[in-house]
Amino acid sequence: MKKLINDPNAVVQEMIEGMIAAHPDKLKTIPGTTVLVRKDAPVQGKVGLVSGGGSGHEPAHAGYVGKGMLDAAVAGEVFTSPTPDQVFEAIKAVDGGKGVLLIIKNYTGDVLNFEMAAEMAEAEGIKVAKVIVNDDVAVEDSTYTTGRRGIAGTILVHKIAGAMADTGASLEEVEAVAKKVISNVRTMGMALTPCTVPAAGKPGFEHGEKEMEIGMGIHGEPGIEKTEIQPANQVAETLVNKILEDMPLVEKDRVAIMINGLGGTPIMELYIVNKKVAEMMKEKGIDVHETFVGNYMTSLEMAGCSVTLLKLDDQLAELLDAPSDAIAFKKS
Amino acid sequence: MKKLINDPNAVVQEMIEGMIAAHPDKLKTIPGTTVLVRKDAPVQGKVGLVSGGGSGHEPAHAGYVGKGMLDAAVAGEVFTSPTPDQVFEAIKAVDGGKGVLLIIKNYTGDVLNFEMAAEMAEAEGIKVAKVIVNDDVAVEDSTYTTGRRGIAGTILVHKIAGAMADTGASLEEVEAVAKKVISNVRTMGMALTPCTVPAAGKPGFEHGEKEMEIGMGIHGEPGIEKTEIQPANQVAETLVNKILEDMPLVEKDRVAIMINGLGGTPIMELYIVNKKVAEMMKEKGIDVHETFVGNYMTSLEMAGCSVTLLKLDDQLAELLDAPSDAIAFKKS
Amino acid sequence: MKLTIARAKEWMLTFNQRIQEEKDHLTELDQAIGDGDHGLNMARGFQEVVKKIEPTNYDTLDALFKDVAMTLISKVGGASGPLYGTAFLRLSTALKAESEANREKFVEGLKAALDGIKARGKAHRGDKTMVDVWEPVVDYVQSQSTIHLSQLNELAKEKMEETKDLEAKMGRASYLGKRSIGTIDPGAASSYLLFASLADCFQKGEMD
Amino acid sequence: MKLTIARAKEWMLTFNQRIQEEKDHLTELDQAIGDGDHGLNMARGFQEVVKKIEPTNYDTLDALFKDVAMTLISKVGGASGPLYGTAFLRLSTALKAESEANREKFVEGLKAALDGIKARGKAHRGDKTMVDVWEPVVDYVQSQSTIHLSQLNELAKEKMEETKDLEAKMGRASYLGKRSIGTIDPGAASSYLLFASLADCFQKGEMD
Ligand SMILES: Nc1ncnc2c1ncn2[C@@H]1O[C@H](COP(=O)(O)OP(=O)(O)O)[C@@H](O)[C@H]1O
Ligand SMILES: Nc1ncnc2c1ncn2[C@@H]1O[C@H](COP(=O)(O)OP(=O)(O)O)[C@@H](O)[C@H]1O
Ligand SMILES: [Mg+2]
Ligand SMILES: [Mg+2]
Ligand SMILES: [Mg+2]
Ligand SMILES: [Mg+2]
Repeated sequence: MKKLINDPNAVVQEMIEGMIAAHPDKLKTIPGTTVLVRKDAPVQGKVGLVSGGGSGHEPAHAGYVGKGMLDAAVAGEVFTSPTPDQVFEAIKAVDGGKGVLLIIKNYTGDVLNFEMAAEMAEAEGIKVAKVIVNDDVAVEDSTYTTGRRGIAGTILVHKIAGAMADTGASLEEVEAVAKKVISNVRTMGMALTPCTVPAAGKPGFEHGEKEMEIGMGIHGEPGIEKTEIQPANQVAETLVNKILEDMPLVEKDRVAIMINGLGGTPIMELYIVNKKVAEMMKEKGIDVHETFVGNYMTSLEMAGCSVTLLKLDDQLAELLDAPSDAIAFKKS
Repeated sequence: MKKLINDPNAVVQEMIEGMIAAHPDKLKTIPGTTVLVRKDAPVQGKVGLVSGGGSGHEPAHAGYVGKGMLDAAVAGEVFTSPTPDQVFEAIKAVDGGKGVLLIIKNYTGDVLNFEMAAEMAEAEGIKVAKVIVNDDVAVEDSTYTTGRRGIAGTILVHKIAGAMADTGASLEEVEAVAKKVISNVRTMGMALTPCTVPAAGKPGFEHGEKEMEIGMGIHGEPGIEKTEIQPANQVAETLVNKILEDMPLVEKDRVAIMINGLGGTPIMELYIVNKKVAEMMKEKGIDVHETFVGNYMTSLEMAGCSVTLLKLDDQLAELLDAPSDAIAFKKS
Repeated sequence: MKLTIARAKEWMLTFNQRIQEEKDHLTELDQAIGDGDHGLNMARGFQEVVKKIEPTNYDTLDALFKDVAMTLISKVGGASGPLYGTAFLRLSTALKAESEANREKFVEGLKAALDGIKARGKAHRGDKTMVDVWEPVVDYVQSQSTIHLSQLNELAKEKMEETKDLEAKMGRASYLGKRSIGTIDPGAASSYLLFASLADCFQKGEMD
Repeated sequence: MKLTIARAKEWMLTFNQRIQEEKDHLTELDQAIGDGDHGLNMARGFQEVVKKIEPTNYDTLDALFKDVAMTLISKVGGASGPLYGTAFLRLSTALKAESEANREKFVEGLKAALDGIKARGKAHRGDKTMVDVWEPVVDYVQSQSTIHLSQLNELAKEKMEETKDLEAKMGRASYLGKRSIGTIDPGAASSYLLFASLADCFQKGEMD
């Protein structure tokens, strides 16, 4: 394991200290927790937004804390959902009197722990709403199962719900727009190499020298197909087509695109993937409102990428364009 | 070689197309070249800023093109300086009548090719000035040799010179402030794993399973010492101390810090490094004006990091704080 | 038979011991169809539980089980933390202010715990989760006039083993679809250890 | 002996052939003390040079060498592109409007080329660069009344080999400091091939 760390069991705590040291004017932490909060929280008269999950997906989620996006991010152990007491601390820290929206990625652990936190908060009289992001089309959707995972599309929920909260909207309104994003966003990913959880010390799985995996999850959950490494154009086609199967787009539809790197893939390659994705959109007459290319929702040092498509209407486009001063999602 | 590419010999061209597709409102390219230019270039009455170098260091340098930073970036083949005709095209595209500053990383190839381009431009009556960034303290400095390499500190030159140009300053003034940054900035790096140039197909070197290298260059140039992997705290100390040997800092000095990832290292680890760097600054009573943590000057998928310290005075601090809308260095 | 505070404590200590022994095995099961942390999660959580309850003197069962629940909830995370946490919280509530529970009361408490798991996790029997052990065990203790400890143990074990052939519908293993068939569910395996520990702690052959 | 247009072309074609043959060797030298692209750079550049000059009819030597220079400058990049490019540009300028060059004129041109390399790269003899081959070769052709082609070849080879023991002061190898000792400089090696090709193209034993 080749990592720049001190103690595999202290990575989350040390990372948080390093974040506070780097961004003391933007972030603060609640002592004794792994919660990162907007420096000026709670913002009175604004719905508070809390997200989080296991660590190892940086800059998610602390990088999305800031004016115009999240009010707090709760960091669990690497790839492990945070516990309800931590989430509860975050809720208390950001409640500015208009209630708090929890943005949860759809994993059983995250859902259960955030739900329990919501119950604790409600017991203390804080109004809480929850939305569950499940953008990963690699997983079969079904109301009878755990359903789809939440991956990179989550960041667009943060952005748009954050902008809505900034307008002074009510908790119900912010929740409604977050749900609209969720119903309009789809992601499909692939991986070329595994990653190593520091405390585990060795990779969670292995791929062959020439193998890649379509549909792999951001914690190394198995994908839907292992194949020989394909050219970037073919990978882009596979990912986009899988999304379009689930969410058909027609001419003149408007989308935002996110080409997300999983941590170990050079930015150069992400742009090469985007070249093809943009061509496909052009061919289909789809209007690309904005494209984000970078490492937004990573999986430690995993090599690979995901493509996210968010179908926009006027409201979503306007909120997406709104300013944000989150460290990893600055917009002006 | 596990890469998301199509043709190893077309990576630069395809990347540029992907960039233009992603950021059509910010960037344009000069057909038939590998030059990326600010959409609204040439900006009349402003000194134009051109940088560039071999590709594989993304987001450097195209990610730093935008209002408040560079006017154009010239991309060479992977790890190979661009040719003078390409640089010349960039100079012509950004000259708004006040002359053009070339920001060059100190590698023989870069220096020679940019110099020839400057001669071509001068022959056409365009005023050109050049600054050469040599922030890498891993290399022995000497006026009789090629001297130090230019690495991550270059981005702070882009930022501050760009802000100066935005004030309407003359070419001489912009050149002077760029030189001031260069004389105040130092970087020291280390690597854990090698990277693979796509056209080469295999890593340029190998490290042992438990080996790291202090002082390695961003093209895989050998460093000053190979050792067993050390804890992040020790690595941070080694890097900072090497910088301080060369540029002593005293109590109350003000600095900007950049913790730069080489491409394959998770953001989590960069923050763990920053924790220690920040502690060292605090111990020495040094005032940290701003900290940048992220992948700014990469080496494809190499794992490792560099630490940059820039000593600030009031002028440099103010220019560093100025807004920028470059894709990879947004500031408001 | 009565559930005294001493016996309840012993149950938790025995369970912890079994968990620590089987930690790697539980993790291996989770590596096969989940994310490979179930053994770590349970071991971390129950180590903290023991640290909390062992030196504490309790006057009531609900105070003890509340400490178990809150420790699990705040130390485990993942799916199993809130699920086991909820189970012990419901058990605590059912035993409100009792310093010991007769069989009927205890069985009521176990039923409440199961209902808590189901309410929280929304899994049904057959979804390849811990519910596949909990529900038949609770059915058994509710329906029998005489509870044979060895039968209880055997039943829990059998139901755990039956999860091997199921396709996961809930939890992380559900992403695997049919590929989840062939491995015992890790949460079912830890739940079996819970009931095996319970049986162990009542030294007689019957629970009356 | 005269440098005619045909002979100049032949020189470039022969050099290209040698470069293509020695491409891997040049790259290996650069892998040891540089960034491992010198063979690739030279091969790419001279392939383009040949593509450009082979089908073209030239009336003057300067037009031919200007095409060589401009092709190298625009296709090679790195350190060697501008250096070889400058050398051929200076050679071109020195031979302005000539359709053939006598020995004196040609030697003047080579001296101008060397001066170009030194002006551009600021390297001195002993810095472990191509200058360590170019300068002694130019000194030789300037100082001898009779130029023996085999001597020219031998001298270039010897000087190339001597770079092995030098510590690099310029170029990428300089980062290695003393560790650059023990490998022949790649640019010195390609420069040796340039002069070896020159010697080959004048079939006689002397150049007069
Ligand atoms: N919705 C659910 N209802 C009941 N039990 C569940 C549910 N989801 C998961 N589980 C149980 O939790 C176990 C996994 O626990 P653990 O590995 O600790 O958490 P995680 O899956 O978050 O890593 C599964 O084996 C299963 O028995
Ligand atoms: N300043 C210089 N002056 C003369 N020759 C130089 C100088 N710097 C480098 N060289 C020559 O260039 C060669 C390297 O060329 P090449 O590998 O193509 O470029 P790069 O070093 O940019 O990869 C060296 O072996 C050396 O002979
Ligand atoms: Mg887990
Ligand atoms: Mg090179
Ligand atoms: Mg698990
Ligand atoms: Mg080279």
